[in-house]
Amino acid sequence: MPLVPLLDVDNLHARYGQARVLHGVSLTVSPGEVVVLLGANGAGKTTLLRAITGHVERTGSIKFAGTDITRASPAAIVSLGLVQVPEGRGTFADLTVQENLRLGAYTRRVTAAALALEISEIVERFPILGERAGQRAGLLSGGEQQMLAIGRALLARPRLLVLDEPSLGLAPTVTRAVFDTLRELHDEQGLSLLVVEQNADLSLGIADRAYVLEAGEIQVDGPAAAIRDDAGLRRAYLGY
Amino acid sequence: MSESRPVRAAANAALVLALVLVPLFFEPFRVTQFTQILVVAIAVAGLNLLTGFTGQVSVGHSAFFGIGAYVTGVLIVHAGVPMTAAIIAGTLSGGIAGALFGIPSLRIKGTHLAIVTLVLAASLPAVLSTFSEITGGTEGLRVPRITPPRGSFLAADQTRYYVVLGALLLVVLGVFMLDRSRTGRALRALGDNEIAAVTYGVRPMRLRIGVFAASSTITALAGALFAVTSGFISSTTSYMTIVGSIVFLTALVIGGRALLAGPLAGAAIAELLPAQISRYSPEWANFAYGAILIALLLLAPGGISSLRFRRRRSHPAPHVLPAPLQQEETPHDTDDTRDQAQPTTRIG
Amino acid sequence: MLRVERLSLAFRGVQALRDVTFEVAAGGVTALIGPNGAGKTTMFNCISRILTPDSGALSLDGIDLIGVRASRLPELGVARTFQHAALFPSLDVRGNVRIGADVARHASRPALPVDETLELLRLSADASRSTEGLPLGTKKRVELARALASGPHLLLLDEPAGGLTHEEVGEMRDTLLAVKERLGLTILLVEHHVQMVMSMSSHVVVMSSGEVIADGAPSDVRSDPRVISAYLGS
Amino acid sequence: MLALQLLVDGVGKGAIYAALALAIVVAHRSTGLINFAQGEFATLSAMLTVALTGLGLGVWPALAVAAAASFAAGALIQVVIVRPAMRRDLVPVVIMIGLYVCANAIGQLTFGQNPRPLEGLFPAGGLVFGGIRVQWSLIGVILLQAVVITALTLFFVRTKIGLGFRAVATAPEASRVAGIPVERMHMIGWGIAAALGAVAGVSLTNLGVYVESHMMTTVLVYSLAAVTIGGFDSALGAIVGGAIMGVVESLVTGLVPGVSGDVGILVSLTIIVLILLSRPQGLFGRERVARV
Repeated sequence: MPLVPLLDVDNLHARYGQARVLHGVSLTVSPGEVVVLLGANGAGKTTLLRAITGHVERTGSIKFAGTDITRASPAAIVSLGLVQVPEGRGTFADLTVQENLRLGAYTRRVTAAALALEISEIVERFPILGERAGQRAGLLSGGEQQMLAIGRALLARPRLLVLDEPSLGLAPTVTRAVFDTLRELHDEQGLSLLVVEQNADLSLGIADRAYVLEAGEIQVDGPAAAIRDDAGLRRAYLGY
Repeated sequence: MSESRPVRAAANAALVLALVLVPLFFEPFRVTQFTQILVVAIAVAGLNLLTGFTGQVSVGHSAFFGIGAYVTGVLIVHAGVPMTAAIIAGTLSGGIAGALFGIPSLRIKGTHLAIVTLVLAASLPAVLSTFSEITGGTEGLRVPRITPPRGSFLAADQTRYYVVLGALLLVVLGVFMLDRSRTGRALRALGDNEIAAVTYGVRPMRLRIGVFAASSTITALAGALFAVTSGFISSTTSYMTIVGSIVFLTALVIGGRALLAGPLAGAAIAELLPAQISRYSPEWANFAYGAILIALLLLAPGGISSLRFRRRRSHPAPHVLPAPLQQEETPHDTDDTRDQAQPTTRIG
Repeated sequence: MLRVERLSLAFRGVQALRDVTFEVAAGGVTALIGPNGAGKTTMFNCISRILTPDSGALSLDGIDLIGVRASRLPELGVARTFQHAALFPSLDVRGNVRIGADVARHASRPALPVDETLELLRLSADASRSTEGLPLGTKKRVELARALASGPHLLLLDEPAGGLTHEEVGEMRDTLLAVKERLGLTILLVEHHVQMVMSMSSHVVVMSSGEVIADGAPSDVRSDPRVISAYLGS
Repeated sequence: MLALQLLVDGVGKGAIYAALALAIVVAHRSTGLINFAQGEFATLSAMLTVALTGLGLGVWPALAVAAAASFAAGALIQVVIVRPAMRRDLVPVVIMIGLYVCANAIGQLTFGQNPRPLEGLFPAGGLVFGGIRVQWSLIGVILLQAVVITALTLFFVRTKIGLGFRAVATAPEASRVAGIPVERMHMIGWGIAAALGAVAGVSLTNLGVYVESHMMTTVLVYSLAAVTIGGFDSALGAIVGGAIMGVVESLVTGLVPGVSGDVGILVSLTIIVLILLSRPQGLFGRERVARV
């Protein structure tokens, strides 16, 4: 494991108004690593991602690529290359697929021509987005919207891609395709990934390491394979 | 809410006593001014019934006030109806108008309800000037005022004061009893979380129409009393225009939750402060209302929370609405306030 | 007691429920499980009449529920909780429970008195506290007390263990089983915590992508390959 | 013949209602709030234009300066007053009412009570088509609105900021996640709305209305009706709704005996209530889960 992690979260606390949700969470993601975050509903997984990407009141320390981002704005965090694909995909339903992709590069200074070239590269990876370029994103199927959300995130030039339940509401075959895409991105471009996922086996299958969150605290952490093979642990924390 | 129940009861009794004694120690000009404050306090208590219980905001209560005032005034002046009967008719007219607006308010909420009530408030002066033969339009209508009963030792201004005070105390008592009743509980539940309330048997339709009607009835009563205590109403009287709604809202925000002291304190400040300012120029008074309202809402969140202008839920309400694939991200983490540290299991 | 037959519902083209059929037996604990997005909460909202299905039948002790308004359900003896403990913040703990009791009085059905309900759920000390700022575990108990005060026959619980710690989940299960015995309730619950489900239910219905994929005793469901695949994706 | 003349006049009025309605829609799309003070902001802009022409500026440059100043003022008000209030449920609604009264009072305090005319933007005179008179100013007002609407459309569709604005209007949370500066978009939206209001206010003076503190009161009511007809988020709806309200007002007050101009407000009230009851998203708006 390299000495300097890409993402270094230390003793993170987060709250929504009066309600404290995270109680001192620490986790790291190294360059090129795939990390999965598991836990039951309500354990604080989404809040953890939102705290890292600057959307929740937070205290503690978050460093990304050596920069302290604990107090940075969401826009500044995105432009550093820490990019989130939110739960429920967060596509812009009323805008076209093409416009959604253009919005991916919003935080970057890039000429129209260069952006068009980058979009065509994304479309090469996800051909369906090319076919639907002029359609409203709200009309895409769940799987297509997930591809669009990933494509849009890639246009922000991420160094770490953070995904919140990419399988939510998708049929098993579509879920598999999404995870295949993620694995490709990791293998081909060395992209680091931090994934929150219900589907423990599938996500543990692509991950190097895993954390298990319960009631706002990290309960377990270790290599993905070890967690996958520990039946007692799975029964206790993952419910299966 | 830290003081105990007996302390609060004693404070309220002292307040009532003070209110009863006031006209005996002040000159008629002041007593008349205090009477006007009590009138506004009744109107505010009416608005508080709607806003306090259901969390809805009406910008149209000036219109219900105006309906109460004009029905009373016109019946007395043009139809020779006895004053008491005219006041009752005026009050009920406002209530009926309120019930009619209660029906759309079943489906029209929040900002949309504000639009409807705003336009209602803007309509009243227009209607009044259209029917100026009866209403006097901007010229106004002189209404006979309440006079002391024969053989009474009270002066005219004192009589008027006590009539209005009696009405205010009755209204506050009614609201107090409602607050402690099953209906009051159901109303609060409905204002907090409609879906959960319905799940526990609360029927929104009846309650919403009812509370809207009750609220506007009380405010119309204030209007009726305004007509027979001030003796003059016109389409430019500020209470009949949108400024009236602002005065009521400002007083509501100032006064907060307390049932008697709230409307009184709110009405007193909302009346007296701009009155001081308007000695220099009447436009400054209007500016002051708006500015005070904005400043209060921005700077004093504590005072507002007591008003049930609640903070928007910092984590979204339960998503039981049809949204299998929600567009907006809704974290389904919930809150808990535990702090005990547990050892982390490390593997590998 | 409760029969769900061929229930279907679509939102904007997404088929949230497809021909869902199952039964809840009187006196038992039936669990509805499945991955996120499987349609469990949607199913719940259909039963509690917040949503109306496109087609299918829903009956409680032979009474057709489709024609019944949500506000009438408590009179029929159905009470529910919500995923996030939907309490009424402008009422204190006792006030919340009294809302439930108000319904019971209306239905002239025997129910636990408010004070006894508070005691049963260890809430007496918190009775006059505001519900805002209570720990989640307590909020969930208040919500359960509110439901019990309405004197239900059928209790619908939406993720009673969600967001709780390990120990709290165990407590919640024990509390539920105790009140079920004491009051003779039938329980239908949606839950993610498989361990809790397996240890307390008599009957498990598994949903995935809007369909029922397994239905039976906990031990049978647990070894069903389709269930394992839906949960683990392998 | 009378009906046709009323129709033509109605379209002119409708263009004003559409302009103010569009301002309300732009502010609503950016922050989800109905700015009840939008009409009063427009009045202040018109007053500023009068003051600037009084300093010897031509009426067109005065309008340009007033629109720019209005943009700045609208943006400033969003930042200072509206933004801090946005996080609470009903507070913004009451604040909008407070703004309404304040803006009206400021108008009276600075401009005084006496109505003053503004120099026309367009030449006097007009055309007569078979008995129907069409003033140049009426045609000019309609053309001006058309130019403004076209420019606005190009801004929203073609520019990066316009795209960001639409993204924020569709999904503010997702916009934050994508790194779009949501607060800045809110500010720009309120600025644009105030500038549109300036154009609406000055246009109204070209239809023979004098500048005074109540000039926009009824216009606001008709524009709110227009917005309700068209849907609170639909720019096209605002334009069509404005035209409908202009024609309806003109025909009702012109053809129904005994009905004066003010009762048109009651017609608006009825229309607003009926539409909110039957189709709250308006004729052009898309249904969405409540956001208010």
